[in-house]
Amino acid sequence: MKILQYTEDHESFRMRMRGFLESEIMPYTDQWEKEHITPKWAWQKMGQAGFLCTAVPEEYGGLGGDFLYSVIAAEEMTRTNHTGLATMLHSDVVVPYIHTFGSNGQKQKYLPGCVSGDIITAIAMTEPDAGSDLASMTATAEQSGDWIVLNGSKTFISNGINADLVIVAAKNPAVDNPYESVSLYLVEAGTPGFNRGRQLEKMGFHSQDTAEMFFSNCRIPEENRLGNDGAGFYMLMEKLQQERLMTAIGGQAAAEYMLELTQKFCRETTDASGKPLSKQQAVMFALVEMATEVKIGRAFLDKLIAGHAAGEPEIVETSMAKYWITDLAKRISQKCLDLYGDYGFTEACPIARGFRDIRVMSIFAGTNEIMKQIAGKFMGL
Amino acid sequence: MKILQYTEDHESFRMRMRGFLESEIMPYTDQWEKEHITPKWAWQKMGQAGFLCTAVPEEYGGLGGDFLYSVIAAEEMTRTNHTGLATMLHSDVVVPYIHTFGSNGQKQKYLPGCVSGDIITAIAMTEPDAGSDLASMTATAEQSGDWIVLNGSKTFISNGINADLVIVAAKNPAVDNPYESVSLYLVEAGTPGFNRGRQLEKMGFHSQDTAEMFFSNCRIPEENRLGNDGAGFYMLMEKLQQERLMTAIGGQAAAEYMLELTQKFCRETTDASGKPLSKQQAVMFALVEMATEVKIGRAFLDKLIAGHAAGEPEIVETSMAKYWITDLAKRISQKCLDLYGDYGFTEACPIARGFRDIRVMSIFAGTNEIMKQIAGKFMGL
Amino acid sequence: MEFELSKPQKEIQKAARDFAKGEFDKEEGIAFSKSRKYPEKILKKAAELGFIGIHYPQSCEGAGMGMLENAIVAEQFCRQDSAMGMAVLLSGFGAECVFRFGEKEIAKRLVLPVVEGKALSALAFFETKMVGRIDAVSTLIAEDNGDIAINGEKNFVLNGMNADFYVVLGRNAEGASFAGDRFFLVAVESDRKGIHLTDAGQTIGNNMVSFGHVHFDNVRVPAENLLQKSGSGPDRPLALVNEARIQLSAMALGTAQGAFDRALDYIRQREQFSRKLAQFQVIRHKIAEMAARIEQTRWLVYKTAWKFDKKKCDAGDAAIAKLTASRCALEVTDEAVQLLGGYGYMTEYEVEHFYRDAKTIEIMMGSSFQLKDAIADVVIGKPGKK
Amino acid sequence: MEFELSKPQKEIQKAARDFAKGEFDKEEGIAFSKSRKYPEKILKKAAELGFIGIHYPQSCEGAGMGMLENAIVAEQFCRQDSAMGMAVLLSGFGAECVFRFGEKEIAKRLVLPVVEGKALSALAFFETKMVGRIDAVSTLIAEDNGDIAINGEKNFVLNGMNADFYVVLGRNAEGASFAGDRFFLVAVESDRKGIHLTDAGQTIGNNMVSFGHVHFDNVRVPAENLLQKSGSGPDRPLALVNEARIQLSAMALGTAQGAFDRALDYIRQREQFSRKLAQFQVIRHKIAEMAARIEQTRWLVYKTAWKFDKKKCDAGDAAIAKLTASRCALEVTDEAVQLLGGYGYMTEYEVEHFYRDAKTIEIMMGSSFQLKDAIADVVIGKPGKK
Repeated sequence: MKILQYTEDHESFRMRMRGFLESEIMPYTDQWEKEHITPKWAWQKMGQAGFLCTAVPEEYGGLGGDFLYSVIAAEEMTRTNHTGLATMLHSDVVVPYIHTFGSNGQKQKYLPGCVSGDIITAIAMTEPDAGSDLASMTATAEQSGDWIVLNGSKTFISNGINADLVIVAAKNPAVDNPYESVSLYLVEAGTPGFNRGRQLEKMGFHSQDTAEMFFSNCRIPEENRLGNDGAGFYMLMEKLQQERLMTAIGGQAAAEYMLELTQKFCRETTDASGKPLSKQQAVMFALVEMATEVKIGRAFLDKLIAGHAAGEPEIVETSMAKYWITDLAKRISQKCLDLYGDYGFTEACPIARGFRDIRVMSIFAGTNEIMKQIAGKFMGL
Repeated sequence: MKILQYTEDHESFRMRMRGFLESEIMPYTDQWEKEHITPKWAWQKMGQAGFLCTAVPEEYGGLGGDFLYSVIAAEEMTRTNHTGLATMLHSDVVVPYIHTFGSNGQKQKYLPGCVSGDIITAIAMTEPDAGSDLASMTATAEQSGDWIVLNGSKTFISNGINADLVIVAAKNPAVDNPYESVSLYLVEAGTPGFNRGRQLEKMGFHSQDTAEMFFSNCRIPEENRLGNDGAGFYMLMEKLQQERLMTAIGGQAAAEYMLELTQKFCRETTDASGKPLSKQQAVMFALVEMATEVKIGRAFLDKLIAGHAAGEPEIVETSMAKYWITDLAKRISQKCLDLYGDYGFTEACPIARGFRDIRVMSIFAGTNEIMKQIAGKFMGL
Repeated sequence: MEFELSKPQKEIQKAARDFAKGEFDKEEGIAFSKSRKYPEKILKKAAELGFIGIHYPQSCEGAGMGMLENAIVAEQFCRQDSAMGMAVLLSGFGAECVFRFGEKEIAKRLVLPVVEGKALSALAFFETKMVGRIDAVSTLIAEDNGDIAINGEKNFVLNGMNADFYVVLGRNAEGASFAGDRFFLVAVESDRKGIHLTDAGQTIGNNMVSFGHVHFDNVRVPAENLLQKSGSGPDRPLALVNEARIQLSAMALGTAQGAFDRALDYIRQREQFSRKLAQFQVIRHKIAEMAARIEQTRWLVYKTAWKFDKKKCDAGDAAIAKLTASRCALEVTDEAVQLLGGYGYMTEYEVEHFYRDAKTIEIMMGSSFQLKDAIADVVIGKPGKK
Repeated sequence: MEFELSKPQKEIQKAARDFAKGEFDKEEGIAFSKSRKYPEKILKKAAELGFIGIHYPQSCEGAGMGMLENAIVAEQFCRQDSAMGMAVLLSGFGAECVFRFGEKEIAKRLVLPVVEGKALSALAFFETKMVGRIDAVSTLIAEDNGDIAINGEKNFVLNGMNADFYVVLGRNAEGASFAGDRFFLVAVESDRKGIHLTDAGQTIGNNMVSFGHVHFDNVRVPAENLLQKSGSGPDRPLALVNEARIQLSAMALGTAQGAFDRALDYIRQREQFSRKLAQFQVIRHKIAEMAARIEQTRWLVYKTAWKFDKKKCDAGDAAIAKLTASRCALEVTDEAVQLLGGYGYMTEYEVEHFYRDAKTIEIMMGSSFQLKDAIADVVIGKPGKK
């Protein structure tokens, strides 16, 4: 019994994308990991092949696909075992802000480039002293005639170096209520006063250009405000749902992929007596236990995906899925490594990168502690 | 988004049954727990009200209901927080053997009584020295003219004292292959040579009359063989699937019920400063974490139920569900108790009985280790 | 460092093990638990051999040894039978307060019968609303014409229904003559007028020990029963809570070991699929996990008891010991039940009550929530202080 | 029992802590790890102060102290910087074999440079196919005209790419002149002819230490390099594995403590929602869990090292120590990363490499599967024996 009803079109999209990634992207990922950046041509190639922003309507060049296309794209990207080409963030987290809240002009100006991969996007929300606590944001946006002047710094911005267009959250200092003072702004690369800081060195996500951003009297035209003045907090709250769901999807796909690789390894590797590792009872049980948790996570997630696709957002369950599944993926990464013996110690082992990359999923898009807090609040506890 | 589609008829059945149990059954359960037995009138009352054997066709007096009725009956019985009236075992584990494998004569003779509650059933499979290992069964069934002579002992038989009709698994000593030597036999209470041993003292399940059974030159007519001669092993294998699924359903319902009670307690109980316990952050997180695992288990289980109802049995996933969900229920029973403080120490706390009763679910219907072994085998590990 | 018991400690260990093996009868234990009866004879015998109050001062006829020796005894007793061990050892739960804080006279009068195994004591500390906050105590203790008057209700008191005396925690009544510090401990004999008992009923484990609510309705005792004339801040009553937690951690260790012993025995005997259970890798790994769990707990418990004897044990140490040991006990007993399969669930095979007893230890004197609060208060500092 | 370090041990502890604090530079450490460079200068300084080979016999210019002292040093070094600490302490991984089993002469010749911080040693024990089974070793060691000839391949050797000598485990070639026991250990200087190295590449942690495959293509060494003339059963090589596991458990303990220190610091500084993180109950409880975890691990590690020094440590003890300590390290470092949030993932805040290093300790010298097999072999007896 399947919870999600994928059509033949979906399946052929998945197969096309998988083939494309295997031939056009995966040969380069090791290099990008070393270079700590992913080249723009890769984004453009993805866009030209039709794998970016599947949800954007056809009038802007997109596929106009349903949510299952976004799910497929996210799952297939996970199987490339690298994070630099953060197309899920671009296609299904950042661009939807423009698509949902943008004016006609903004949509016409930016969406075609987002779809083609000529415009890489990022969202700048987190600040050095304000992680999950949006209310303590300090970046400011002040009106000055027809212009907005941005000041402040942002950190942990994925696609931070590559981004051509950044959605920046900033506060109007004249408004006291923190929930009514935040607005979102579209800032293009090259705007004077917008500077990128150093690329951050981190545990993993090496091909991903996470960076700091600084805004110093950065002037943008007022028409670059996204959505209503002061509505930023609510726009973020709305879109964070999908971001968290996408994170859970990425975590689930990663867990499934790592387990698939590890099962294969344990079936194919024999011990001194010629017996496959997978036939050692303790190894078999470990694989069964992991497979069980992965399948359980998948059932819960598919149910949520179906609800999300049908326009039934579930705040409590989305928060639960984000925390439980990203923690699951982390546990799977830790436990799979043990089955490889000393080989698991090396970066040559395919799980090694997952071990380092996945660790951040419990932290970003709202830490898992914040997820529990949100779930508790909305459960009325 | 809901995985299972309950109809209005289902829902009204559930409400009727819940109301019936609250007024007719629950007032007596404490007494049955003390007496370590459940009276036969309770079975008859259940039967007369139409809550036994919902899957038995109307021609035998049953409801002829689909599998969701069985699910509802199992879930509602769980909410009575006692185990003596083991109707799930009777209705959805034992009686299906008769219904599926019985001859017309057997069905006409026994099914109406099973539905009405006049015949309480049990299945005698486990032996003192053969738990999950059916191949090492030692009870024998020897042909003697038109009679079968049973010898051997069985243990851990639920409904052991109350049972009016027992399905006994025994081996033909003339057949070497253990998988072809087992047959099932219908043995009525009062048959000479069929004796019940002492009722077993145990951690919980106090109102449940688990007992030993002894067969000593117990002669039954050959027509009491259930299904084909020598097909016992395969009949057991087939029906164990539903038994395991029903166990998972019971475990899931128990986890949900305990958590529901505990959430209520934590909302309604205040600490010294007048703050509800549920508003203490650590308590809130504990409740959220439990709720998450319970919801995740539910999604996985509902998917399996839907598959089972549609005739798509999933051996691997059923084994996984049995082990994961019964372990979950156990963890929930342990963790919920902590939230009650010293009150959780007493039998007056509604979770206390669950703590003792649920512990056996990880053991019966095939231990959770056997479940992992089966899953591993069928995964090809 | 020296990780070996001293010779006298080893002798105590052996004596305790031999006593428990020789005197604790399985069937009798099951019967006691079933009928919620206190094992008085065993207590007396244990007392005669000096196991009760081994850590009490010689002035109270104790052996003048330490918490470590007491822990060694508790481990061996509970290893043999967790319910019997707990019942015997909890007889002195409360007596410590008397000799630590009381005048010599009352200490002798009340503690001596405990050491002789003729009396049970009870810590009447907690009230339902306290939930780990000792400052929320509402029982009032007041001076009244030279006597002490007690009013209030203590909930879920171990030995509550059959203790010979209670050590009651209270605060000074408003307007009462003694001023200043807020917390008082007073010993109250159970035959005083105005004491009413309510049975808290059957418990999930620790079934030989009674559990009840004790109501004090203007109960009067002489001034000498006040264990500290001047009262104190919360530190002293908390010190007793810490002491009790260390004792519980030793009982938990023994409970884990006892279940482990039985599981190991069982898997060596039992065959499935034509092989001994001990031959299956997964079973072997479970035993390995249990052994590792017990081993890490043992040294922590001993260390904590040792630190207590050196007067270096703080609330964090005691809470860590109880958190670790009771969790170990629950996990190991749980796994033991599982390893025994259907038999693990049967009364006759004992591990089922080790599991239930372990859970009671986990809850008693603060479950994990209160313990982690206590640990954090020491490691981080109390919340509110920035 | 005595749960306090002796005065000399306390001095060693303080000296190790001071040294690590003074000499380990965070930025330098990050740079070393990034470029997979060995911290030679730090090693030399540590050696000058006597931290290397503290447990080696005085005949090899060691301090003649015990494994417990070595564990104290390892804990403090890894607490300051898990990667640096591991690199420095793993320099002697292999040297133990030489002085425990070799003749005096070779012991002096090979071990002395290690003690002086001028040489690295390596245990070349494992082969990919062995998977925890020492009897599956396929490297051959044979006598050949008075010399010893080695043929085979050792995989995933720590210090493999830059060791000055290897201690190679092999078995006697069929038809070789020395008969009898099956296992031989031979010291092989890395400049011998016929040694080929293959880099195993970047590792997930422990990044200052090289990791490689060492191929022995008819490598010849003089007979004195054979560490035991007569070979042995598997017990001797396994004893070295046990010794290594105890050392790793001490490194794991320090790694956990170091991540804990940083997390505690962070939650005291960092504000969210206008309160310090240290004020949130859930954060406090995480800290409490971490503290409890470390505390139970510390005494187990010390106990095991102490038992080793008393020659009472068996394979089960060593495996329990490594299983417990490495799991503690992974859990505590994992939680530290989580507590630091986004910063926890950043190189600059260090805990991220503590997490990675902890995972390498968990895998090295047997992951949980092998360890549990080893524990069960001691507790239950080897499988196969009924």
